[in-house]
Amino acid sequence: MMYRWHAGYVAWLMNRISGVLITFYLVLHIWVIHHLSHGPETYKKVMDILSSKIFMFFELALIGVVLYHMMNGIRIILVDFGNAVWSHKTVFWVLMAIGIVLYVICVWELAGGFLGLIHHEASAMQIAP
Amino acid sequence: MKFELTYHKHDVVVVGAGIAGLYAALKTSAKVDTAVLSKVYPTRSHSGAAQGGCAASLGNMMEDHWEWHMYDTVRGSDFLGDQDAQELLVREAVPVMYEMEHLGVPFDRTEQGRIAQRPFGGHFGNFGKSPMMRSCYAADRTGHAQLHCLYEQCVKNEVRFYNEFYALTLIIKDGVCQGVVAWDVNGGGLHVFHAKAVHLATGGYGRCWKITSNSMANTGDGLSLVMRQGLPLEDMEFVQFHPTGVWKHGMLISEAARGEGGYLINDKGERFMENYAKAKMELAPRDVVSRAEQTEINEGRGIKGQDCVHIDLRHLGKEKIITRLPQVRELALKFVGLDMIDSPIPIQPTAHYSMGGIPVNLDTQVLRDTGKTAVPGLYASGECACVSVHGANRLGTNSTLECAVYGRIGGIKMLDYVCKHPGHDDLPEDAAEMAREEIEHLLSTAGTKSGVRPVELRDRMQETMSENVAVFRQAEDLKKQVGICQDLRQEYKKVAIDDGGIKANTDLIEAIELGHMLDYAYMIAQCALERPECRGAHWRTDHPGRNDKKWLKHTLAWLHGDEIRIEYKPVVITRFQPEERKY
Amino acid sequence: MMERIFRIFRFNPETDKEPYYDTFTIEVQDTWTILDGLNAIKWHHDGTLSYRRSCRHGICGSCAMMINGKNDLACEKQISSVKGEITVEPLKGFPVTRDLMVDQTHFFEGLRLVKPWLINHTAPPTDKERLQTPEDRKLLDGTWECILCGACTSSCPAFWDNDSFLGPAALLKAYRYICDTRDEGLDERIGILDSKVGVWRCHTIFNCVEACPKDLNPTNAIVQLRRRLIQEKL
Amino acid sequence: MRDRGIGSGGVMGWFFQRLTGIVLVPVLLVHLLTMHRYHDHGLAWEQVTNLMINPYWKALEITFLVLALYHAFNGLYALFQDYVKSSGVRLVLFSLTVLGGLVLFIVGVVTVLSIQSPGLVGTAGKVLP
Repeated sequence: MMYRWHAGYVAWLMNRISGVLITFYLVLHIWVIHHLSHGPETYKKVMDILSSKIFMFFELALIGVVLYHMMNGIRIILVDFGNAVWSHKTVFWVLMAIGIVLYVICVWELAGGFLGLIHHEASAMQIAP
Repeated sequence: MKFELTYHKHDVVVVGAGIAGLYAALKTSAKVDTAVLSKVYPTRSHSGAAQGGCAASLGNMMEDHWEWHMYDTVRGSDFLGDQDAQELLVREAVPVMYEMEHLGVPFDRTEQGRIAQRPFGGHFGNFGKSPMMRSCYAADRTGHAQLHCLYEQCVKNEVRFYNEFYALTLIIKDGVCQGVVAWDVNGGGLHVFHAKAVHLATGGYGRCWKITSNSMANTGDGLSLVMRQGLPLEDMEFVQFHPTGVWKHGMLISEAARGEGGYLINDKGERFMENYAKAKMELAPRDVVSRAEQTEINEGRGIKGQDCVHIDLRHLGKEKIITRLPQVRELALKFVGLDMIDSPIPIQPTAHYSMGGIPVNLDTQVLRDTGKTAVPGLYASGECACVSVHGANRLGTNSTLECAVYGRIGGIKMLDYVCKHPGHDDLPEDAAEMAREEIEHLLSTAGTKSGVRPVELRDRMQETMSENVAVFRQAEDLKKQVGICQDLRQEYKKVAIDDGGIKANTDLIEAIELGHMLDYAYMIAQCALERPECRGAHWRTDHPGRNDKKWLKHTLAWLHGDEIRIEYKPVVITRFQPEERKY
Repeated sequence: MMERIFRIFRFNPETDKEPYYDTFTIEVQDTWTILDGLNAIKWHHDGTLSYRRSCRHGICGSCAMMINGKNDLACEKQISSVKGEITVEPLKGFPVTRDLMVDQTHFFEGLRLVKPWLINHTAPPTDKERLQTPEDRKLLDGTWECILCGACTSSCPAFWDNDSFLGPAALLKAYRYICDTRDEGLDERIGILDSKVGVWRCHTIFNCVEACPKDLNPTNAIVQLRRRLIQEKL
Repeated sequence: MRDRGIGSGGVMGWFFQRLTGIVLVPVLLVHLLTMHRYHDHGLAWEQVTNLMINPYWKALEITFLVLALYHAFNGLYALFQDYVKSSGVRLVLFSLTVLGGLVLFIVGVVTVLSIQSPGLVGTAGKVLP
């Protein structure tokens, strides 16, 4: 059963779906990473499967889903603790726009580095606290 | 025919769940088992449509006294009101308004935090001299606020609600009321409610007219219930036509619109009230303003020659319209597509309020004759009753006040009565017979294409009533209308409905309602014919002027078969002697 | 005058196994509302059509129904504002008693649970009103105007999924009292508001805001209630 | 109709869902930007282990694990509350969610803690002393 399409309903529905997808991924992810403790060989084997084209596509999609869930989460927080209960639709579209920008940045950065900052092990270290 | 018969026993049964009925139920439910029957869900009652406010001489804005309020009410009623009842009304108004505030009604407030009040037509200070702010209000949804508050208080008191139960007959045995028989609209089936006291609060009878502000449920069923028990009705000829009904639709633009300073304008752009009530202008009582409008229309000064004039609020400014009259603005936007902020709204007089009704005494007990004989166990209050506080014309904001004050008194008096009568008397064997016959007869006509459809009769009744028994009346038209009503009542015997079902059969209910309306429409026309004078809302063009010598008296009318018998009873005059009514 | 087509949901529990849609083509006037159309159908075409109606100007809440997929008051919705065929259906989420009539017993029962009456433990002043500043009174705006038509609760997915959920209308009513400065009943209402059927079931979908024919914002009421509960609980 | 008004209705669940949501935003972004560089067939075992040997990273990853698991499984349970009519089945599902969450938590913690030394083989030497 549904009432009608509008930002609030779409946001909620997609939030549920994305949440379930991410949960599935999380389970999978913990299982995969678990191979770290089995030493480099096992890990490499698993990683080789996961770095195939199809899984890369999934990873790209995953980032989108996670970003959506995150952006809508911010909207929910703004509704619950801010003033967005009066302007939830505008807030939704603004956050979606920000989300798209973030998605592009993330994909760019993760895929090969950003602003010429070619991926290097060191670059990962620089982020470390 | 297969439907069930169910018996219920309660101490008090209230029929009708508007402000009056709920207030009565609230008072009795504090101590005794109380049931409320209503043909709509309680919050759907027409009290909720009351917009402008509720009068009480609180004096929160300026000096005010109950005597001033009483004088306005007496004068507004064109001296036909019973002054003992009017005094009780205005004196009780003050504590009742405080009680309603204590119950939680969200009244607007003054800077000091007191209940805010605003001016309204017919209300003045110092015995008719200066303008007065007397109407306590909650924006322009005062009735809504009061109705919901009372409903919620009744829920708190665990009143037993029978929603969408339609009362069909009263049970009166040896002159004492024993209960009421009702039809369960949703489930189907007859229900006999055995009670020590029955309180009727079924609302007014504006639905007899084509253009009316009344809700579709306002078919005045309580009046017929009483009338069919061989009991009289009082002052049925007095029906108020409200000056500001939305053109063609009839629903109300609150008098608050004039209270806040709206102008009435004719086709020439004149504020025509100057010619009718120079001193009070638009704030003159409703009957005066309605006649002024109708005269303008009749004399061809309606907007573009049509049957409407304009109400103009543009000079009030956006801010005031939005904060004080939000609902009125919304109404105009939705029904005529015009925004009051930048456009005048076409209006016309609309049948609005029934001054007459079931005669009751100050304890709200139903009376059976011109004297003081009451029917034990039977009470009535609100618009369906005529304790006669409004006489020949009601003042704005006195209606919800009457409902609250007399509903409350009714509750208190019933509680007394019930406490003195520990047991239920026996019900008559055939308590539900009359109701069963009516239902079975109508259901049996379902699908017989030969009969008359209720809508034909209803349309004819409403159209002819609007034509012949309206703002201006004359003997010729009224005689014609009496004849039409007699014919319609005969034709009603041949009425046939479409729906033979038991459950949620609204076709059946509409047909029964029509039967009720035809009975008292006949009475209204007859009573109007038999009062050859101009008093308040009853204006006989063929008999100009008020005739206190002969007609300062209440009409009581009985329906015997097809005949109407009329008797009269004197008006109670205590403080104010009749004088000429000038505004 | 022009012709319009009404497609109306029909169901009579006495005779029908399944609901169906009935189509009527009628002449309408340009000032007519959907309710005028329904009346014309009932009075001149098919008297068995059942629906609720009373005040005709959007204050009683009787005629809430779904018109072309949107909850509205039939008496306020102008026919001219609807394009093409007009589909009229009963409110979703409530059991249909017949045609466009739904059973709202449960809806009103939910209302009772939030104790919708002023709770104040100090006796009011005699012969005087309780004082309330205009600013405090203003807090009630947007809450007390609710006409209990049920359009919001009927549009709420959380209510469809769990009809024990109090729903937006009852929660708006609860907020109407809780934000009233004269009221001291938060403690008494906290049990039901904080319960499994209370404010936490709302997923801020905003269907209720979309559905409300009086342009109220029940979601805001729920959000405000949650803030009050969080303050109380944590 | 389900039972009404029995037991607490989930103020904690609701509140922590929002709280974990807020904290997850930065934590997740850091996690994503460091751990999910997939341009080069995923992060090599050495790279991961080099990061993970740092106790701060460990703490961050465990925090992430806890927050994500709570948020995901609490969200899942919210779905069950909506869509599962029978309270018995809901109870079973609740137990399963809690159990599943715990198992994944243990697996995750074991994985993170098991990395005790940097990957000494291959490219790692280039980076770390």
